[in-house]
Amino acid sequence: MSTYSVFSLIKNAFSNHQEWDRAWRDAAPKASYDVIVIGGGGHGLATAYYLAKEHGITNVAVIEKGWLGGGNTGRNTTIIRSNYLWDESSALYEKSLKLYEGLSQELNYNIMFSQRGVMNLAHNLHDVREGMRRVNALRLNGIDSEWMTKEQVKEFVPAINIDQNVRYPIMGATLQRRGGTARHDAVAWGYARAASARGVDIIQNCEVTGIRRLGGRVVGVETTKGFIGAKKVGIVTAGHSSVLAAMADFRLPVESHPLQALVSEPVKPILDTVVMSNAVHVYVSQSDKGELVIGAGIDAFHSYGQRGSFHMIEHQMGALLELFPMFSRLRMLRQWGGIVDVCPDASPIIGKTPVENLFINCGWGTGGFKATPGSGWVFAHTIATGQPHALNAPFALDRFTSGNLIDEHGAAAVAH
Amino acid sequence: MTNTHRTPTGGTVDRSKTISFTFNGKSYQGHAGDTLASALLANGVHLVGRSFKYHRPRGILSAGSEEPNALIQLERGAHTEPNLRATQIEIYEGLTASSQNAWPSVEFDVGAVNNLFSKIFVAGFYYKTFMHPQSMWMRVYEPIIRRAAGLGKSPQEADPDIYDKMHAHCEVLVVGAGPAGLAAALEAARGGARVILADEQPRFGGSLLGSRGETIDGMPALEWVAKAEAELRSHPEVTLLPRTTVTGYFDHNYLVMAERRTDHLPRGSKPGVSRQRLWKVRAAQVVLATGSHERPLVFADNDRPGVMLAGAARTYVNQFGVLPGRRVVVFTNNDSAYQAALDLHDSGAAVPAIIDLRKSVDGPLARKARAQGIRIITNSAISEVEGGKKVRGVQVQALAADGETVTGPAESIACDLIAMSGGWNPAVHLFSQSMGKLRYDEALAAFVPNLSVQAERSAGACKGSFALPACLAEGAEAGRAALAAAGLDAAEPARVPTAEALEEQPLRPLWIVPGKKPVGQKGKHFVDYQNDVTAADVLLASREGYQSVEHLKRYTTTGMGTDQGKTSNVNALAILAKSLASPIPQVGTTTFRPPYTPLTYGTIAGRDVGELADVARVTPIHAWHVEQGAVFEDVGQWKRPWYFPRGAETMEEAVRRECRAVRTSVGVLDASTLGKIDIQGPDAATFLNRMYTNAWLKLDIGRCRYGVMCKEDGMIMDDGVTTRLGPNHFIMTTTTGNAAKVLDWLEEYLQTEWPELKVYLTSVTEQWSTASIAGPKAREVVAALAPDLDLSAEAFPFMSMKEAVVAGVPARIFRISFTGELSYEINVPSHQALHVWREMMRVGARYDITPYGTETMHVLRAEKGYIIVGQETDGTVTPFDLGMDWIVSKQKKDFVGKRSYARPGAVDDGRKQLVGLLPEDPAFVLQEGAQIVEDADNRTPIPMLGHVTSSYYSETLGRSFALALIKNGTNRLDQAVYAPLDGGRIVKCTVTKPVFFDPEGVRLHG
Amino acid sequence: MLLINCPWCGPRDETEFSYGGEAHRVRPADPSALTDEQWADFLFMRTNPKGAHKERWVHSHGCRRWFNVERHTVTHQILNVYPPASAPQPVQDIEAANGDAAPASSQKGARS
Amino acid sequence: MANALPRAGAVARFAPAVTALASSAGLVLAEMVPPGQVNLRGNPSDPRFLRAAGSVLNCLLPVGANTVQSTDDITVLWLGPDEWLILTAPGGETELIERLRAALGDVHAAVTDVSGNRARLRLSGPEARMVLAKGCGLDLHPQRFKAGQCAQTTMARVGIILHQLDDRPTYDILVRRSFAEYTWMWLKDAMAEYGGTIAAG
Repeated sequence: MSTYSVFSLIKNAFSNHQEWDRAWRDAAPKASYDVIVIGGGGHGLATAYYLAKEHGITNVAVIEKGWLGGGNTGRNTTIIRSNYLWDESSALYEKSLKLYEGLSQELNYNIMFSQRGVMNLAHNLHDVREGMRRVNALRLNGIDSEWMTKEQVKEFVPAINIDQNVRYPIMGATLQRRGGTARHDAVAWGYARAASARGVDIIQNCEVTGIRRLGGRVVGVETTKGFIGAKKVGIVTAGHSSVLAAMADFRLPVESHPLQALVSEPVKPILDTVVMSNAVHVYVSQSDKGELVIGAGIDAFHSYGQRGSFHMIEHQMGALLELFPMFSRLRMLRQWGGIVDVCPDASPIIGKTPVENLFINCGWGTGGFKATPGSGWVFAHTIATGQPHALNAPFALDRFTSGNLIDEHGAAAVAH
Repeated sequence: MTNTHRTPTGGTVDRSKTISFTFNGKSYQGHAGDTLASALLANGVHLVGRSFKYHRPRGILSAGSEEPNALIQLERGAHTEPNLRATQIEIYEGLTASSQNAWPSVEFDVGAVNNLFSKIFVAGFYYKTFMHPQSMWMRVYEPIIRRAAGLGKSPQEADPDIYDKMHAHCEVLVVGAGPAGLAAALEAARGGARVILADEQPRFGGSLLGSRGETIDGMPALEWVAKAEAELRSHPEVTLLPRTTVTGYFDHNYLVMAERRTDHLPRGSKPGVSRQRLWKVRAAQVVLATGSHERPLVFADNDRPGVMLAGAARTYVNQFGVLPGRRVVVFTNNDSAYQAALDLHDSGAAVPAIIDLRKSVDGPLARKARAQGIRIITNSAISEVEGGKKVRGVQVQALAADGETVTGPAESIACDLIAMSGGWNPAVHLFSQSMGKLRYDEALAAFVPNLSVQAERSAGACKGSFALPACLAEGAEAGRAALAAAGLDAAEPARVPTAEALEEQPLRPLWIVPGKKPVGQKGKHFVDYQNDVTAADVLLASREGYQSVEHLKRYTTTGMGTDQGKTSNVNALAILAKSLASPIPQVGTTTFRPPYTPLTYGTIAGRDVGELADVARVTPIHAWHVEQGAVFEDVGQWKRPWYFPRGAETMEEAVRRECRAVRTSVGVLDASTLGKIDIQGPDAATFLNRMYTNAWLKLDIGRCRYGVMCKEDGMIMDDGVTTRLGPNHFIMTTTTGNAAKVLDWLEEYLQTEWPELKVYLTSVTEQWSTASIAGPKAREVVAALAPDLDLSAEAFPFMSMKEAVVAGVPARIFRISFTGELSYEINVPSHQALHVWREMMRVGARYDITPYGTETMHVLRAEKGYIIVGQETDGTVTPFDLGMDWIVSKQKKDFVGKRSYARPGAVDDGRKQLVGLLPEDPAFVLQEGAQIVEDADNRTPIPMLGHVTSSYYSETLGRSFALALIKNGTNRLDQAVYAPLDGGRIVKCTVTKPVFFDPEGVRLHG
Repeated sequence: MLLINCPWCGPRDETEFSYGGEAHRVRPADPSALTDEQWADFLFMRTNPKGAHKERWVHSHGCRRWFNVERHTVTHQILNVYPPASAPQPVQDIEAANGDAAPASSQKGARS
Repeated sequence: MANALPRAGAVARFAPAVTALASSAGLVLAEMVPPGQVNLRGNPSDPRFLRAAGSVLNCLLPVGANTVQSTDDITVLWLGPDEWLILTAPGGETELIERLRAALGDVHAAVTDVSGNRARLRLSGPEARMVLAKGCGLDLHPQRFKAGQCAQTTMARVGIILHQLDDRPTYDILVRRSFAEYTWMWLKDAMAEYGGTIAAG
């Protein structure tokens, strides 16, 4: 794998860029692997990368039914933060955030991680109370977090409206300065390239149609390219987790819902912070390309259709203009939907399944992108050792039986 | 000198009306009916913008909504708007526009230095660099990228215009008022259907507006259009919507349209009228007649100002009477551009040559051109464009046999316009949005509709039928079929408008037109103009493995501009397919997502802004609260008085005064917002017994009981007092925020789990307005209001209810308390509540009756250790955690939530319990949300025990106090814990029981 | 915006309804008899199919009745709508429904 | 306990409630003095229930979806398959409730005074349909929704009962009292482009 740098760019310019390698090898499936990762999104690719890097397991295939990063990895609003309420969650997301902080250099692929700050607005006393609770919890967990008065909010985000004579005035906000955004596709591509360089086979356009078991153990997967044997299999197919689980004859506490997002036409820099509001239900940031990237809540109904209803967008725009009246004349350029797996406690499931050597990583709901490196890191550990890492042990499937849920509903009332 | 390029006659602009406008600080004139693009071209202005990445000079490519280049910042100040297409802006008197992405000017743009580094700035270059040192990304590289990106500028002020919305229903929605759309609308209208005909242009006619010489039903095409429009207007059930873009096609035939109502008028000239209107249409049937977009040819430096789509050139001369060039070279791979050549020639432009990629041409159009003396150079290509900020000429060379290179000597031909055509793409965007499946048509070299999913049909050019007779026939057929599918009978036989067919010869798709040097070496073959994506970029992406269409788009950004790739998608896809040596349909197609053209946020929000942004629910007493100067708190959608400051009182002072009044005399709270549910039926008690955690079968009539409702997971969802009004009749109260949720919850169980229970629920939240009178003097006030009522503790004990006439109004009085004081909640019908309230204040004046708000309520209830759902609970708290074991029945076999208490997680040692906290400093009020730890230690991370849920200064206690949920809290009584606050202060607190005032409840029962 | 045909009120926009998840899950008659696993299965486990899905909706802003919908979770096409057997059934024949309930002479009929 | 005290309108802060609309050509909005309102629940397939209700109301219960039955004294709106809203003169609800309860006896039914629950806004005039269409997704075309029909639906974020009174058209919009001010402001705003006015008290 040739190294990416400004020097390699200049060098290649002289040969009219004819000499660049493929970013990753497009592999044909082998007869069997030590580990098959089903799902070539960010989480799956990160899992394969860390299996190779942290655990020396390189006889690994990532099987993707479409194109890499074509699921939620390429459909989210790219927000990264670790300001979760409960200790278990903040530890997991903080691991992820820390991995993000050096990821461009580690992968030698610029994922454009931009720590421009994530701000959560408070519009009523309840919001203020919850914000304070979170700021204090994060701070005592050693994670950066601070409270801002409405005047500080205005100073940090000059475009925002802090007029108190509006329907939902801004009373303050929490801020995580280390939060921000990254280029979502680049995360998938960067992991794919780095995993491929370590020997991982990346197999696109290959759909898993069955999970073959023998005596309660997984032995491989049936695919549109034939049977592929495996000692261990990890399912990382956000949006379709229940479909894969059904192939192995178990059910999940997961429902698939549409989550919509949209971008504006690009404009010159006007918003340097990620601004989120649970109360009015919208979140917005401006990409490096100049587009305002905007999201809101999930549609209520189940869907695998990658699209939702227009009234969600209407509501979202009302909320946006409540915060930023000056954006009224900007225009929606593109709108799309993803499919998110939602767990009853709005926390993920990472661990074993009822089938031996079959592992699952799902249920990230609306928060999967920010977790990509951490999720891959702990899932690789779980697959490699057969046991969860301390960071993901609380997120096992059996918490739904014991009742030890990690209820982040308060944390994720708005999707992001 | 103005309108140097206006033809003496022709076009549909109103030459009698001259309109002045300003572009880049210079004044120009145009005519009514001009777009900004046509008016600029009439003035000889081609250079209108700079490209996104390389800052290349750019002109006007198209004449419609597909324009990628001519993006404009329109107006200044509050009315300013970025990224508008000059091809769609109708000019109006005083219009002010400027170029974007250029500094200091579009003529001399410093950013053009980027073009020099374009060898490095290839597709995806930023993924390969700017990584070292790590800190430089945020500090240096990214800010430069951000400043360079973006196009126009956001307004900096609130929008002075208003926007609104309209729902509409119809049997047939026809999208596009070209020949196919008009023919469809006519057939549907004649059958009596409700028809909506929408078109993005100001005038109906579609492609006919830019045509010349065509006839329909024996009359000139535009005459037929006028006649069709007049007939449609005569049908009462037809709605005609010009300037209306159908932007989104959603599930179940729900379509969204944006109507521009005042954009063609001087800004601010129609106060009170919405600028843009969002139509939300539910159509039984849809006819898509959305036309097609011409494709550019991908040749070297095909982006120079003066390179224009041939169809657009034709439109400018025919519709606007503007010659976009005086000496026009036509470059094509199909017949349609010959029409442009002929019309331009006919209007006085010189057409030195038609350069045709096809090996030979001999159709009727070619013969006509030859007859006009126009030279046709076949099997040849433009191998070089001369001129930078404006085309000066072309070099033409013959194609090699395989079409991959040019060969032989180059001929220079001087020209000031290149009118090109690479074929046509049916505008399948809405069809694709409707989830219809596309098919690649080899003959057209384009995608056409194949399988429909929703109730729609395509007709005309958007279906790949470009010839006028076919458009008309398909339109009429589609209109008729839609009519039938909507269940209506056609009244008469179809009347298919007739037109003359012109035979066309097949096109020759040559996705990359070879230049003098190989692609990527000299000259740029642009695929996506707006995002500066070249054929070399597409090939590079493919080489690097970004070979799915979506990878290609995302890696190169082709098709991601404000035009959403209307002109570039198929070219990019075809070049990718070529690089992979795969057939185009195997490589795939891109997904067209809403909106078809960008839609202002204002339009999407409509009137949901300002005071209409959301409902502000108010109680019947609200007017009085406002009179009293109350400060309000948002509780859900409700406006509740938070506190009632007197004079210059601070909130703290007001709350202390209010608390004092309640504890020493009497106060009153507007509790109207509490949810109230009337429950009737023989099984009402049984039902309550299943929904609440405690027992309900034996409650006496006239008695009240507090209840807690949990979800099946055992966590508290709501609480409140329910009263038995009769053997089969109860009235339940809920918290303010959960009123609707609880009613829904109860209905769900009644209807879906226990339909055999005979119970009816009726919401009476707003039937009753509630005044909660509390304090030692409460009895006196109630006595004065209801003189006939026996208020003695024996006759009217705590937790009971009486009906009585209060201030002349029949009322229900509940002796219940949330403050710990003697308290009566008087419920009267809402329409007489304000009268009763005023009477109460009048008779209470002698006891200095004091209105209090939610803050005082919170302090008083916390002194008593009463919880607030949503404050002491957060969806993870059981009644046991709150020390409320007493409210969970041990006897009942089942109730909602009971089973979950037997799970391991519910009896875990690590669970938190509600306790009281007394800060060591009695004057210091802890922050709500402060976290509690075991040791006075400032290290982080540090394990946390729990958090402060409520915290106040108590006027009654003369000190601060708090409630908190703490791990193992019940075993920590009298122990010290610590709250490390932001800023380093560590507050020592003593754990207490969560009841601070009158623990025996003497005052309640008094 | 889905168009849902309420069995009682007729076709209405999705925004008038609330979604209630998977249909035909029945609360166990005696939850205490269940193991933790069985209880968790009832509480949380869902089929979540890709394809035809039987689900519950309630016409929150209309008649407030719960009913069942079979809907395709990819195309969103509604395949079937049916009220629970226990619910009052939609009335077709108004006169017959009223029977001899009120004297016909007093009947003024629908009017302004 | 008949109660003759005046009844305050829900939007009294903005305009007084009226008892009737003056006939005028234009588009007009008013709040009507809150009528007596009784919510009735019962099983329409129980003949005893229908008979008892019909005998008191002196009309058939409207059991067809979205229909209304009226006599000189009362209007009965269908709200659902087992729910009706009975409108009567202000103050008339007390006696009506007593009579209904007496007639129903031990039939499983629920009769509830909801006179204070909703405000009654009246919108009348040639453009009334357009005004409603700005916020209400129902198909209000005269062929689809006629005088004498009602529907529970939403308009501009608010749940409403819509009742068309005549072909002018005139509509009653019954809205929860706490939502009435918002609904009023919304309607006034939506009427503005048609020159709508507020009825004089």
